[in-house]
Amino acid sequence: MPELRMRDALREALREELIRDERVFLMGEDIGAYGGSYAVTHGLLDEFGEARVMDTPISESGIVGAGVGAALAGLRPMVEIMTINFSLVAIDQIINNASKIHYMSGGQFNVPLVIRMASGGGSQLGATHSHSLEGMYAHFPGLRVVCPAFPADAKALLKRAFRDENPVIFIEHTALYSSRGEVPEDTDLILEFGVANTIREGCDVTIVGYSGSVHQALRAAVLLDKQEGISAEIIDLRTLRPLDMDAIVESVKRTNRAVVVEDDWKFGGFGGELSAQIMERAFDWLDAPVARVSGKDVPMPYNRNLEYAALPAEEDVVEAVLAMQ
Amino acid sequence: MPELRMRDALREALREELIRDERVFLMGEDIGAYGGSYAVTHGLLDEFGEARVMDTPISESGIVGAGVGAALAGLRPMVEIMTINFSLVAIDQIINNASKIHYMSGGQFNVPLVIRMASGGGSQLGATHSHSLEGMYAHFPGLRVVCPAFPADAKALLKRAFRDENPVIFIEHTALYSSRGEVPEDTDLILEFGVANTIREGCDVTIVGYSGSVHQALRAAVLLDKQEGISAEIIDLRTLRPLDMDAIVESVKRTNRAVVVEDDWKFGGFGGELSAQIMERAFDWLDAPVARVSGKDVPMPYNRNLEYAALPAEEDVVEAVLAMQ
Amino acid sequence: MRSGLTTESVAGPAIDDYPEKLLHHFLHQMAFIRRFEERCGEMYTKGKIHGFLHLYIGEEACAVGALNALKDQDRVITHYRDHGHAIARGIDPKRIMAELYGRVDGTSRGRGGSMHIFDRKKNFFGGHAIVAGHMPVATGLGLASKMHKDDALTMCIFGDGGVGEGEFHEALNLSVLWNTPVIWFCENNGYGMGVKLSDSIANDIYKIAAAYRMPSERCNGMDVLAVYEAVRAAVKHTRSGSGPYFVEAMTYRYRGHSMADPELYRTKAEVEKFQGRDPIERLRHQMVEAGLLTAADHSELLDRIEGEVRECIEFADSSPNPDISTLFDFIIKEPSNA
Amino acid sequence: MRSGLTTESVAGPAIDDYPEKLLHHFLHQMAFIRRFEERCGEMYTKGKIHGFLHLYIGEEACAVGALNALKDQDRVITHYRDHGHAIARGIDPKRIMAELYGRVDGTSRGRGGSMHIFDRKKNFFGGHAIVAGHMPVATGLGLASKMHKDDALTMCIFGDGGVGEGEFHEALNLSVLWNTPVIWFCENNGYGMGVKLSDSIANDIYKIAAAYRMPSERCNGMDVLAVYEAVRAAVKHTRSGSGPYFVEAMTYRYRGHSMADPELYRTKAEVEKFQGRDPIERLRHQMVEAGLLTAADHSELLDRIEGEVRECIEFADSSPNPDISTLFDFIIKEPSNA
Ligand SMILES: Cc1ncc(C[n+]2csc(CCOP(=O)(O)OP(=O)(O)O)c2C)c(N)n1
Ligand SMILES: Cc1ncc(C[n+]2csc(CCOP(=O)(O)OP(=O)(O)O)c2C)c(N)n1
Ligand SMILES: [Mg+2]
Ligand SMILES: [Mg+2]
Repeated sequence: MPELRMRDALREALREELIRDERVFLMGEDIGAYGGSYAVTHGLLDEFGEARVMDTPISESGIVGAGVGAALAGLRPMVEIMTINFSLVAIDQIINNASKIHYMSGGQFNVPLVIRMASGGGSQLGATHSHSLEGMYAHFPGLRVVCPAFPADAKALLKRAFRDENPVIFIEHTALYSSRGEVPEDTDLILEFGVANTIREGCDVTIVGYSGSVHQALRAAVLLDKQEGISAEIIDLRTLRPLDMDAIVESVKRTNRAVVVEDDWKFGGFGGELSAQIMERAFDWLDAPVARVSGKDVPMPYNRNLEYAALPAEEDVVEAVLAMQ
Repeated sequence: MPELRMRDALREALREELIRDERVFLMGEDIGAYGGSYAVTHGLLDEFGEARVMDTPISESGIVGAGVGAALAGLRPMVEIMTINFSLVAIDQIINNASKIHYMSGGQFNVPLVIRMASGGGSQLGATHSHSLEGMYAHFPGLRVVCPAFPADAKALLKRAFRDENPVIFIEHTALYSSRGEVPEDTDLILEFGVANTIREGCDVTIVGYSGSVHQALRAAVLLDKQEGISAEIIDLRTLRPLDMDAIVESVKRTNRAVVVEDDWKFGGFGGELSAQIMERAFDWLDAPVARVSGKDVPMPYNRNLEYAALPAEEDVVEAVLAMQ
Repeated sequence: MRSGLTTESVAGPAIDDYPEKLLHHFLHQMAFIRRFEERCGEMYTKGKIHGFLHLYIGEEACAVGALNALKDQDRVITHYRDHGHAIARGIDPKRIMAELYGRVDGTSRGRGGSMHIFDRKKNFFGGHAIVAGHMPVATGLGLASKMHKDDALTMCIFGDGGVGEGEFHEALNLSVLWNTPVIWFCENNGYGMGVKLSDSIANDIYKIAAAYRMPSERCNGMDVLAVYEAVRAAVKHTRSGSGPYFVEAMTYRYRGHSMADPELYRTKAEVEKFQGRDPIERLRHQMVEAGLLTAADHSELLDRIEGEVRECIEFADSSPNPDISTLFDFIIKEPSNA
Repeated sequence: MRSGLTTESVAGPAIDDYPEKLLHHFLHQMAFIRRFEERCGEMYTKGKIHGFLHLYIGEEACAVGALNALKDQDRVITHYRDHGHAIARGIDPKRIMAELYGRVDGTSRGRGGSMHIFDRKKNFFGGHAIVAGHMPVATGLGLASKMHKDDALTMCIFGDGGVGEGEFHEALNLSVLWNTPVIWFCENNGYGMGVKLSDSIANDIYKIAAAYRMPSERCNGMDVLAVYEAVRAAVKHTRSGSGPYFVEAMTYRYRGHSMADPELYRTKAEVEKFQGRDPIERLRHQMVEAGLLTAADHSELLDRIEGEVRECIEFADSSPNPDISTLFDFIIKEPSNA
């Protein structure tokens, strides 16, 4: 299997979908002539032309709304919002239109729209440019929220997104764009939504993560194994909505301990949902309260040291696990 | 003490603050000539004039942004967003400007801005007009989120909001505007943020609510007492951020059971945060997993029966408590 | 300086230029909408209809003049004051009434309500309740037509209040940049809830629209023939591939913004002034003058309409509520090919 | 049709109308900004500065011409390409550089970074990184002046790309409706990242602004004197209480959008064409012609600037990082009177 960077795996998915389905087209700021602000769409304008790879003005609300309209009319648009931070000026289109029209029309219409967004901090972009809001989107019925952690999953899930009849929020962690991984060449390979992946088996504790935090979990598991002889099981959620709670519960009932890891602020974050559901469904199996390792509740600082302190690190995960023993 | 409706108590607070502090002014859609879409601002235009009670165009992002600017320049603006549903077109101003400028300027500037919003379902307004998003706002550092359940609290907390140096999201439940309660006449009376109120004492279970759900909790407590002889303690949070977690933990350590009640969707809602924190801080005292009674995860239906089924009711609270015994 | 045409009875198109059948159709539709709305108001007071109810009374010439200039394959998307548009589009009024009642035979099976009327078969893309939120969607509907190279154009209907929103700007700008077949139809009834137009937008609306470099016209929204002509010109332009076109129809709403409106912001005299320019009365008068309508014809028409609207109410009354077991239907559509 | 002034060297204001001191000040500020930005680029490559860095090279005439037309009590708010504006406003460049380094002596104590320069003492309200997000804030700053009846006006600086956002529309409309003392200053450098102006907005920007019924002028943003004159006219109008005023300055950015820009969207030839209209070179040439500047003066100026910028870098280098213990500072300001 060829090894690809995350951004290349995403590009392959887009290419293959553009070829497979003529209803598919891409819209976004600087996805064409500029080559994509994170180079995901690089080269697609030359290959598919302006009609299917559209550079747009800086009008997030306008282009997401246009995507909703094009989807209602039978197309399969993908709108790239450069980063999730800018989705805040388009969120009304996502929530009040994309996620609700199927319901409000009594099932007559539906909105097969893929919205890709880069998310996450860690690049010293400051408070307005470092949000991790995928958990917020997962709150809304009618949406799918996809958060891949590896190139192969990213490709298979993005291809799956184009086959969905509903709006899909597809999250790409900026810190993972250059990460590499083996990606199967099979162009028909897709991954179903709502199927978590146990990427490491263990018996002492279950660590749950998604997107970037899966990698902190992996590094933490190695440290725990080496330094403490603790064997950690790691579950990569892959999608937040639908959520594969069964996989988590099954694991926790074996390990009796759980840690949830995410980049986002802890207070009111998605980790609370995971923690609460684990308690609700595995209360009698828990030897300790579910622990949450999250970002600190502070607007993201620009300064490098402060930003590092604000984000969760593998050491924090290790600490949380040790505190449970 | 005079008995006032919620809307009248809120109006009194606005009146008294307009009189107390000449820096205070009000902006919003139809708060003047129309008399306020929920009649909260009724009469204030006549009393204080157009300069201090400004009717605005339908430009939520524009008026919240203008509120941020006026606050930066030393005024004490109150912006009314007719309902929380429309705050989605202004949320970038709230999150990327109001909540972060104090931080991003290294403390040089601050944004003393009060943003009032009507929230909640139950009036058959359909999916776009029935959100309960206060929990979502509570996720963001830099904001205060206030959710009163009674007229007296509403008045004292709104007056407190005008004395804050930070942006305050002030939530008013549409179903409570006509609810009545005694309101002290003392015009200097304010309530601090972050102080929950134990509105009913009990020893068998702690029921936590805020805004509208406090009333479901109260009705449920009566049923539990009458029908089952179960004595429920009820905690009204009053503010979600800051959150008075100590009061909840102290109570749960006595009752050993907790139920969290909210109108919002359960999945990814604020109830998860409360549930997780109760577990984290009172794990060894819990006789049962913390229960969450919330809205069903569905866009709000227009049909009356469906909407009723989608919202939490006192019966659901009773059921949750009984399931714990 | 603000300027331009108002709703005053300036001489409109001469009716002898129109086929008799069409004129009768216009009169019937306008009178039907008027009566349908009056009865909705009554049913609301009776507690049969709930939530927000926004009546269209006084604005009938806009919907009837504009939508009759379209073809079946064309797409319509509008805001929450949508009953008149839905009826003029030919959606079964029984099902509209049933939707207002929240019943299973409603256009959205009772899920949407008054503000959210949808009908796929009629290419009616809703009823949208977030002011201006549907405008970028209209640009996207137009974009799809351009890509499909189908012969459908999209009409987007919105109010003067919607012009205050940023999405008005984004949607218009994109529609011109992308040369999409979209007709922007602004129903300027002078108020956004209780806010006067002059307090909500800095210039005449059609002039602001013109700044995006598309043809932009204002017409008398109290004259169904004037609206019909204005939109026909827009259709000609847009269907020929020349891109979007903006029409501002000057009209007036006789009733409150919604059933809850205390109407403190305007005088009775003002309302009466506009009622003196009633669009239905205007056409009726023209048809009588032209010998196309007798007093007998007219009362016969009103009787027919009375019965038709009664049927709508009976239909809605007899339609069942959705079953609670269906609460979770229509949230997620299962993938067709996955 | 698109039209209007470009950056071509049309005859600008004659320099003999200006005090010698002012011309030297303009030349010094522009050359200082140029060198400051060049060195920032170097420090970024060296790994001293992180995150997004947007250089202002080529656009110096805009900041220097515009901000020198303001008074100290006036307010300035701008977007993320803000170093030039901060320097022209008189903010200590040492503290600006320290902010880019993320150090405690930075304007925001290292919390903000390049895109978020704030300085209360200079009435500099930021440095905003959400495109057009600061525009409604500017309207609010103007509204406050109107209420305070102070003599401050607000200048809001933004780029051509910002015109695509709905907040441009809302902010301009409100500023006119409320008659606020706001000068809208658009730096039109032809691109929003890699998107050409003609692909992002349907008409000339100053014409769209004019549709809100405020005076709207275009000027040559490569001629500091032309910008200065245009903004002086705006200040005269706005300070007199006549409301907002729009200025579009035609300029060009020589460097990539940010340090990460591969610049695939434009040719080297295009960049060179505009470098041939360099604003600093233009003023230098004019001053030499007028006998106000010798070759010796000029190289002496550049040497002085070299030293001043070196001081900024040394200052930033020697300033400490914020202590981790201060991570939670500045999130919530404690109430003064509660
Ligand atoms: C974003 C948003 N803000 C506010 C509202 C509340 N609201 C509903 S209708 C309306 C007035 C709209 O006026 P206009 O667009 O002129 O339409 P009209 O009611 O006059 O037909 C307002 C403010 C809303 N639905 N959406
Ligand atoms: C709402 C939003 N969308 C997108 C971006 C990403 N972005 C940053 S700068 C920029 C281009 C802005 O161009 P312009 O306004 O012309 O300013 P210039 O960079 O040319 O000075 C874009 C798209 C952003 N910061 N905010
Ligand atoms: Mg109107
Ligand atoms: Mg630009």
